[in-house]
Amino acid sequence: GTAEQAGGPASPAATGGATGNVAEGFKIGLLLPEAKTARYEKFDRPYIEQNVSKFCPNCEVVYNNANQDPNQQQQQVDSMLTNNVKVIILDAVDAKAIASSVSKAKQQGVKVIAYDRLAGGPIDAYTSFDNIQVGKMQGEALLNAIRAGGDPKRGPIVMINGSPTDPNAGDFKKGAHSVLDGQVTIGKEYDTPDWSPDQANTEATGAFTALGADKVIGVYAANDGMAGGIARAMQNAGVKKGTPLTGQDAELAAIQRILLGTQTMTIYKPIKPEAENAARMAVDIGLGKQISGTGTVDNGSSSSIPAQIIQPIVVTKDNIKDTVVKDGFWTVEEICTPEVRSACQSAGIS
Amino acid sequence: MSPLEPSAPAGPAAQAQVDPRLLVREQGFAGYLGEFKRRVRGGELGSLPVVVGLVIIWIIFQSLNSQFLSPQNLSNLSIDIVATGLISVGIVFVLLLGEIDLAAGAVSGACAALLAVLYVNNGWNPIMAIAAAVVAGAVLGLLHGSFFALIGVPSFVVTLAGLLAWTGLQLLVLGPNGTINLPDAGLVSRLTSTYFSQVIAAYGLAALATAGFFIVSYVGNSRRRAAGIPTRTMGDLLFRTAVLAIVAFGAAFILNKYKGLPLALLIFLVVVVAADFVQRRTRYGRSIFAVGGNIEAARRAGVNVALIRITVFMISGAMAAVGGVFAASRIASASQATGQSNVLLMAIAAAVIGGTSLFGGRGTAFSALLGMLVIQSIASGMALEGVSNSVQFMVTGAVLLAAVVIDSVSRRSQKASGRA
Amino acid sequence: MSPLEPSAPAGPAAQAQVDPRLLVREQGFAGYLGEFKRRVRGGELGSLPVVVGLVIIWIIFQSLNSQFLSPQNLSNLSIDIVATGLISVGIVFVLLLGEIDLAAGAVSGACAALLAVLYVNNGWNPIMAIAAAVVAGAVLGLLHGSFFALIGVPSFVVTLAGLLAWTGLQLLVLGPNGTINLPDAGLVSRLTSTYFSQVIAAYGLAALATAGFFIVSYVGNSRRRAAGIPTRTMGDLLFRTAVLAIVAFGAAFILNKYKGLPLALLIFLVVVVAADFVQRRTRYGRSIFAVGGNIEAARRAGVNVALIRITVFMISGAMAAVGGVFAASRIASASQATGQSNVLLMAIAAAVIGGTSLFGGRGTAFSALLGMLVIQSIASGMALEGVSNSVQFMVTGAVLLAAVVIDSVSRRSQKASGRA
Amino acid sequence: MAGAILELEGISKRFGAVQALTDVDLEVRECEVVALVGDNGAGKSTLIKVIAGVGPADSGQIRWAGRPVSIPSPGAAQALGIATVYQDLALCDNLDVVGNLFLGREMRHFGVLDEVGMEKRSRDLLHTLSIKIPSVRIPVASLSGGQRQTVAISRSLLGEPQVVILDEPTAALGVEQTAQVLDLVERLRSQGHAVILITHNMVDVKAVADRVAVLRLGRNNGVFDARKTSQEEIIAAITGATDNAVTRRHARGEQVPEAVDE
Amino acid sequence: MAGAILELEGISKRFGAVQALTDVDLEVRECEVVALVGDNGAGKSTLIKVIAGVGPADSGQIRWAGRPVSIPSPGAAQALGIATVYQDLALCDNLDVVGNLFLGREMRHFGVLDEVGMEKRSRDLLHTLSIKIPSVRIPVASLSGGQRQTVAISRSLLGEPQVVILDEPTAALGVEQTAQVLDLVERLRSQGHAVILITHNMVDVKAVADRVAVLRLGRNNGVFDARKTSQEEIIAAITGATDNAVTRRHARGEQVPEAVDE
Ligand SMILES: Nc1ncnc2c1ncn2[C@@H]1O[C@H](COP(=O)(O)OP(=O)(O)OP(=O)(O)O)[C@@H](O)[C@H]1O
Ligand SMILES: Nc1ncnc2c1ncn2[C@@H]1O[C@H](COP(=O)(O)OP(=O)(O)OP(=O)(O)O)[C@@H](O)[C@H]1O
Ligand SMILES: O[C@@H]1[C@@H](O)[C@H](O)OC[C@H]1O
Ligand SMILES: [Mg+2]
Ligand SMILES: [Mg+2]
Repeated sequence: GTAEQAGGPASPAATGGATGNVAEGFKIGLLLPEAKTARYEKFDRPYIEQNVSKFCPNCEVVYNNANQDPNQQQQQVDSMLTNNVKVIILDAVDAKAIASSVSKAKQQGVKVIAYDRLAGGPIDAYTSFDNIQVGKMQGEALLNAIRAGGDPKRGPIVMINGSPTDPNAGDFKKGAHSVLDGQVTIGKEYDTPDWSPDQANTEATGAFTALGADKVIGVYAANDGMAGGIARAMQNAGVKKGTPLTGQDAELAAIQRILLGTQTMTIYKPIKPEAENAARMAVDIGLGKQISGTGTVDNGSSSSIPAQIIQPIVVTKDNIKDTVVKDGFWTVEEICTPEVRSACQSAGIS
Repeated sequence: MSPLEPSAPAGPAAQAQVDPRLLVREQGFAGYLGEFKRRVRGGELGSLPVVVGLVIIWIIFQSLNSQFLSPQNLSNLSIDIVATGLISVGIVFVLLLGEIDLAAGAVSGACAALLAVLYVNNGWNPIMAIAAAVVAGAVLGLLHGSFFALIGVPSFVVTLAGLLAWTGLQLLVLGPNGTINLPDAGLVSRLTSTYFSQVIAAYGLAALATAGFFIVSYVGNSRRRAAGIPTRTMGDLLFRTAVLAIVAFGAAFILNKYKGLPLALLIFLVVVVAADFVQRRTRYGRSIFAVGGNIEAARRAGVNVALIRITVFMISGAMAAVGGVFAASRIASASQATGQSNVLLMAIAAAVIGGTSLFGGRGTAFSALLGMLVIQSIASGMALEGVSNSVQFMVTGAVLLAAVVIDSVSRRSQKASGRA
Repeated sequence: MSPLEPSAPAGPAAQAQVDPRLLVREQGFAGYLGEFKRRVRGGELGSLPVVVGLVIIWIIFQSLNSQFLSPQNLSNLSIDIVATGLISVGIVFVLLLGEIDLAAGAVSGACAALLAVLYVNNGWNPIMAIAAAVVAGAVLGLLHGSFFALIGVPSFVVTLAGLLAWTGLQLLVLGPNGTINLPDAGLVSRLTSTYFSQVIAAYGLAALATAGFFIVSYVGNSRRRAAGIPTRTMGDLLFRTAVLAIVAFGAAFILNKYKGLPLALLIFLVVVVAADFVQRRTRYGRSIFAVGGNIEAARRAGVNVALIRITVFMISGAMAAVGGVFAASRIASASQATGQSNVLLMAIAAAVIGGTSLFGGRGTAFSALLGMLVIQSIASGMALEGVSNSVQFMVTGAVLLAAVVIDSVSRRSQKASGRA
Repeated sequence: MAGAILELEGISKRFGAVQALTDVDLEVRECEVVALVGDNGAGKSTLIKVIAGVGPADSGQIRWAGRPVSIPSPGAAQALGIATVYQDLALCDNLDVVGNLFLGREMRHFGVLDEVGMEKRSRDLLHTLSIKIPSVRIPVASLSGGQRQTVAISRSLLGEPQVVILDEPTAALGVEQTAQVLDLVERLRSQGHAVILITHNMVDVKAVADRVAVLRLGRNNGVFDARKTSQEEIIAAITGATDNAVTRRHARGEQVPEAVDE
Repeated sequence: MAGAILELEGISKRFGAVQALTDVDLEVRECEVVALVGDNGAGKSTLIKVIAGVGPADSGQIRWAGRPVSIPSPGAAQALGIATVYQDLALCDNLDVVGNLFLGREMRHFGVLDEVGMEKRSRDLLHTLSIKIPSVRIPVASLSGGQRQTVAISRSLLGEPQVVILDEPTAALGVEQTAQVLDLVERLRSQGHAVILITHNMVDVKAVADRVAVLRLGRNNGVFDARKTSQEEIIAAITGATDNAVTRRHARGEQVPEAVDE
């Protein structure tokens, strides 16, 4: 925090793309899409802030959360520009719709790093997981678990996708279908407004009643929140114990369910490296350094965006210890509450 | 002695005074039928039109999917209505005042979060945790009510501020870890997964309700006769009892064909009946209706308007918390999504669909039950079908409208005939 | 000739008839001050309390972040209020009737989707596409209005059904691909990215507004004097004009320090002024107030209540569509999220915060402007600060409440003094 | 004497379980003041609401200048030339006096409300009825009972009605205002209008009415020539008995009030 | 004659720009009926609302049985023993007759509303006032004007008030009901209660009042002994002139109405 931070009207040097320096520091904007999913304020934000202050102790991170509202996010980009940030780390609510805001930032000489979701418009760098890939991994895990029990077409499966208003949900769905179509019988499929666990519960209950609870051989749930509602519905409806159920996000509740055997898998997106990438890229760009990625991506408006893509990881009972626990994503104490303690022990987590 | 007494004739004289314009209905069944026809024409059918709407919805969904009316689905339905239905009972109180509580959903979410944190993270006894959650709901309601009644901020604004603030509180309470799982075998989860599977439970309840209704009506009637004021005919009384018996035993029969009487349903029914009792049989309830009907008249009659307003918002807050407990119980977890999304709108819609006026002074706790049945039947029917989201939204909207149109049309003829 | 005329004395005699109890205020500035003090005591301050609340909000946020009152931020703010503000103008009409339109957000989303599909996917001329979207909004409003006015379904239920159905329609229209981007340089996008950067534009508008206000007031005053009915004093008139001039030129000065007068703001102001004109200066507007005040009195006075209701919902639908166009323009895209989330609640809240009653018959189109300024100032201040989500929710709720508390307290003293 | 402008025949109306009107007939001629009297709840207001289109009858016939008409809405009544002052006044509390007076027939200047014209006209109108209202720009919610009633009466006279119906117009009025309204009724008659006057005040009935129609428990109970019938006869028709609280009260002879004009 | 139970001194009240009451004094003694009269808008209802705690005064003193009291709310007035019938009736349209009668003082049986008891009592009460209401279980919204007024009057008498304030209680009542109410007022007096009666009917004033307090434009305009003052004098005090519409109307001598009791 130096002269710029002290406030007062913007000096012309603060905007217009002049490079900053480590001694004085500069402002980095961080825009996250929502708070209904645990990860954003639990991991993404603190990791990025920690890493930024590691790479540039005098830099300041200005944070905003858009509550799943693209218009609000656009306003937040404007605020960032008013606030004289030099770089924006942007996790778009609507990757496509944010393009015009990205252009506006570009016009003002502010650099934009797309974080987690590949935003449209003239972005300068990208770091993320591949969302279609996430869907594929969910599908594969589900298929494997079903196959382990016999003929994958011996009964119907139920698919419960995410919110139709979330573009990521479409990607997950696409990825999962690319694996499952033809291999299994999809008995019922739902899109769930707001990723609502209650709604997912109602949908699953309906599906089990319609298809016969004892016939269903697997359930695809697009994320862990919904998987929670579904797991309960499976129990109540009398779906066979151990019937496969997917998830995503490696939420604490899901890890516990996996240990207890009411959920089969989740997708762990190692946020730490992702956040570290974003922080490093932001500081580098702010200092005017050239940045390089593990490759490049094309978002439709720019074709060679330097990108660092991280592989998501499938988490099952077997690798909880080596993934989320090892990364410090969740501690053993957090996971192994009294309810789960014995399951922890048998899975070798302690 | 009131100054009116001296020249007031004794009871029996008053009895004799029957207005010749009052159309007395014939005795017996013919009279009942005639009265019914008159009511249909006059539109004074109470909740019958919505019940008809509900039956039509059931017939349609059943014809689309034969599982719809299966004991399993109906049993699930009867549990699915509970969480939002409980919130809706609180909303009915607020609507009777002619006010609105936009914060009910957020309060339910925040209190569910509190419950989960106390119970799971802090290891509280579940009963204590539930009590704490409900008290917290009442306190939030107290806040709303005070700003509204004492400072005069419109309830819409107070509770909108509450909606935002308690959503924030919910996030804060849950902490960064998000969803908290409730133990499957714990008391809270069992609230919605316990069934009284003994056949006698459901039938016993049905019998109790029927007998209770008959006895209360009969005794009331006798007292009226003794006091020399108009009474219902015995035929009428028996007819009503019979209708209740058919519904109650029918429901018991169906529930017994699945897992038995669900605890959650039992609790919900008890709450609805208790709320109805408070609203219609106590001075407090009468005061709520009075404030909702004409606040100035109530004030001049010495009703403590501020107290009524504050306590009603406390009831709404507490009921929201109870609803939140059941919502958490249903999916055995509390998360940032509990009470969010359209829980609030559905709770209000249930009350309105069930016949409670948004403008105050008219309604009953039973509308929460009836309205939730309509709403949840649509949701369940759609879930059985598994149609695409866009179609689902549109059908839900259309069916909701259709369910109320019948009611509105009959009310319109009522309005045309000068009432309502 | 009316039967009253024969003995009616000519105008001047009527003039003489001044009620001795009417406290005539002193001439000149002293009189103005005295009147002002009386109003403060009596709570008849109109929108002043909310303006005071707004100023306090501004001072606080400015002290937290010096960028808050920067021309850039204020200019952005002035554009950010437009989309929801336009929806809110329609909502004001509905609230004046004492009704509610829960579908406004969904209508705005569905119409924005329609606009995007016609314009981008089908290659329509943007003007035609906008016109189609607005007409579609009006048609949806016509549907709401008809079910409400002709069939008698409560507006809450009709528009709740609309909220669901048109959300479905929005998803359907957008198709599986979701978001549709609008060309950055196209007409629709330019609606919110065009500034009149010539200094003269903003000042010219300020001058026009000030002069227009003065001339209209002055001419009105002269006509009143000629007719022998009470007039405002010249000092009063000049004072009001001066206040308007300060606000208008101040705003122009600030806007000119950034990019100039935003087109979107200009359009919004024109719409608000036009809506105010319709509400207060036309027979149609008078009828809306009458229906909102006492529907039976309006009906007996021969007002076509059904027509008023239907057209008001059409206005609300059309304004929602216009708001949707501006929302899409602002982010140069239409998606499934357009008009969703809390757009609806904010549009209603803006109207209520600005002083429009939820119970009908009291309010003004300017409340949409004022209320949106309050809401968006909070949002903008929070965005500049960058706090965590839970805190953001809670602060927003608290500030919203605080902004209205000032108003409520002053209104309360008004109520105590027997008005309102 | 002119012919009947308005004839009602066999009007019946029912509210839920209450038969408010049964087979009621009524005839009103031009240049005539008909007093419609009856006990509380006799059905007077219900009957005039039938005529005013506010609450159409269940059965029965209405003839206007000899032609059968139906009056389904207040607008229809106004179009025929019927103006009504309702007992419950029916004013919009949120509008000011001017707004209420001109509601539904606002004066306009190129489509824009002519507030100046309306305000001037309002002041003149109210002056005629001797009512003192501090300002015609305050909402009627803040008027006194009598002030409200004067507003309602003025309202009904703004158009050019052929038949004026006044439902207890002087109930809340002061002595001076009452006299003004009675003057007004006579002026209306002399200008060829027909007036239906509902009142419980027998002095007023005798003062201005030509004929007196009595309703009792929702049925006709006689039509009397006002000049040839005594108050006692009318009261007996109203109460359905010659022995009633009024006669008993007088019989006790506690004190003999003087008539207003003695 | 008993001492003053209620004294008002220097009461002033203002609504916005209207000074509704200026320095008004009023004294009411036990066993006395005080008629409060005045032109429309004179401030009568405003004054009694001050007494009833509905709209407290801006300044001035109230003494109850000699002690200064403040009456900030309707509850406070009721606690003192003041019962009021308001001109605008103030009934809850959505409640039935029984509900309105007992509002705020419901009869109970172990905490539960005693509907049977209340219904019986209601029927008896209404019978006393000769009003025919088809059923005490219909919402008051559907009552006639006079029926509503009787409900309001009965309501005020349910408690054991020491001072009863009646704001134009007979305005909407039929002849028989009016007689009943006047009987009631006399009965109240004879039982030692004090009554403040607001009315525009001079016949009623002369019939039951002991003293007449006149308000004019929000100020006292004299207190008269009812027995010794002629109607003309009172009317002159009300209108502020001996030449007014009433006298002019009589001077025209169109027709001499008979008094009710001749
Ligand atoms: N909307 C309604 N619903 C039910 N009953 C009604 C309704 N309106 C009137 N009534 C009943 O019809 C009867 C006649 O009422 P109406 O108002 O016509 O009496 P009225 O002769 O005008 O009496 P008043 O002199 O008291 O004004 C009353 O018994 C009343 O209760
Ligand atoms: N709430 C209010 N706001 C503004 N002015 C009011 C209010 N209430 C009463 N007034 C004014 O105070 C004056 C006195 O009114 P009040 O109702 O006391 O008259 P009143 O003597 O009862 O007349 P009436 O015989 O017509 O009932 C009137 O001019 C009225 O306009
Ligand atoms: O991780 C998921 C995120 O990508 C999606 O956008 O919202 C739901 C989450 O579960
Ligand atoms: Mg009447
Ligand atoms: Mg009065």
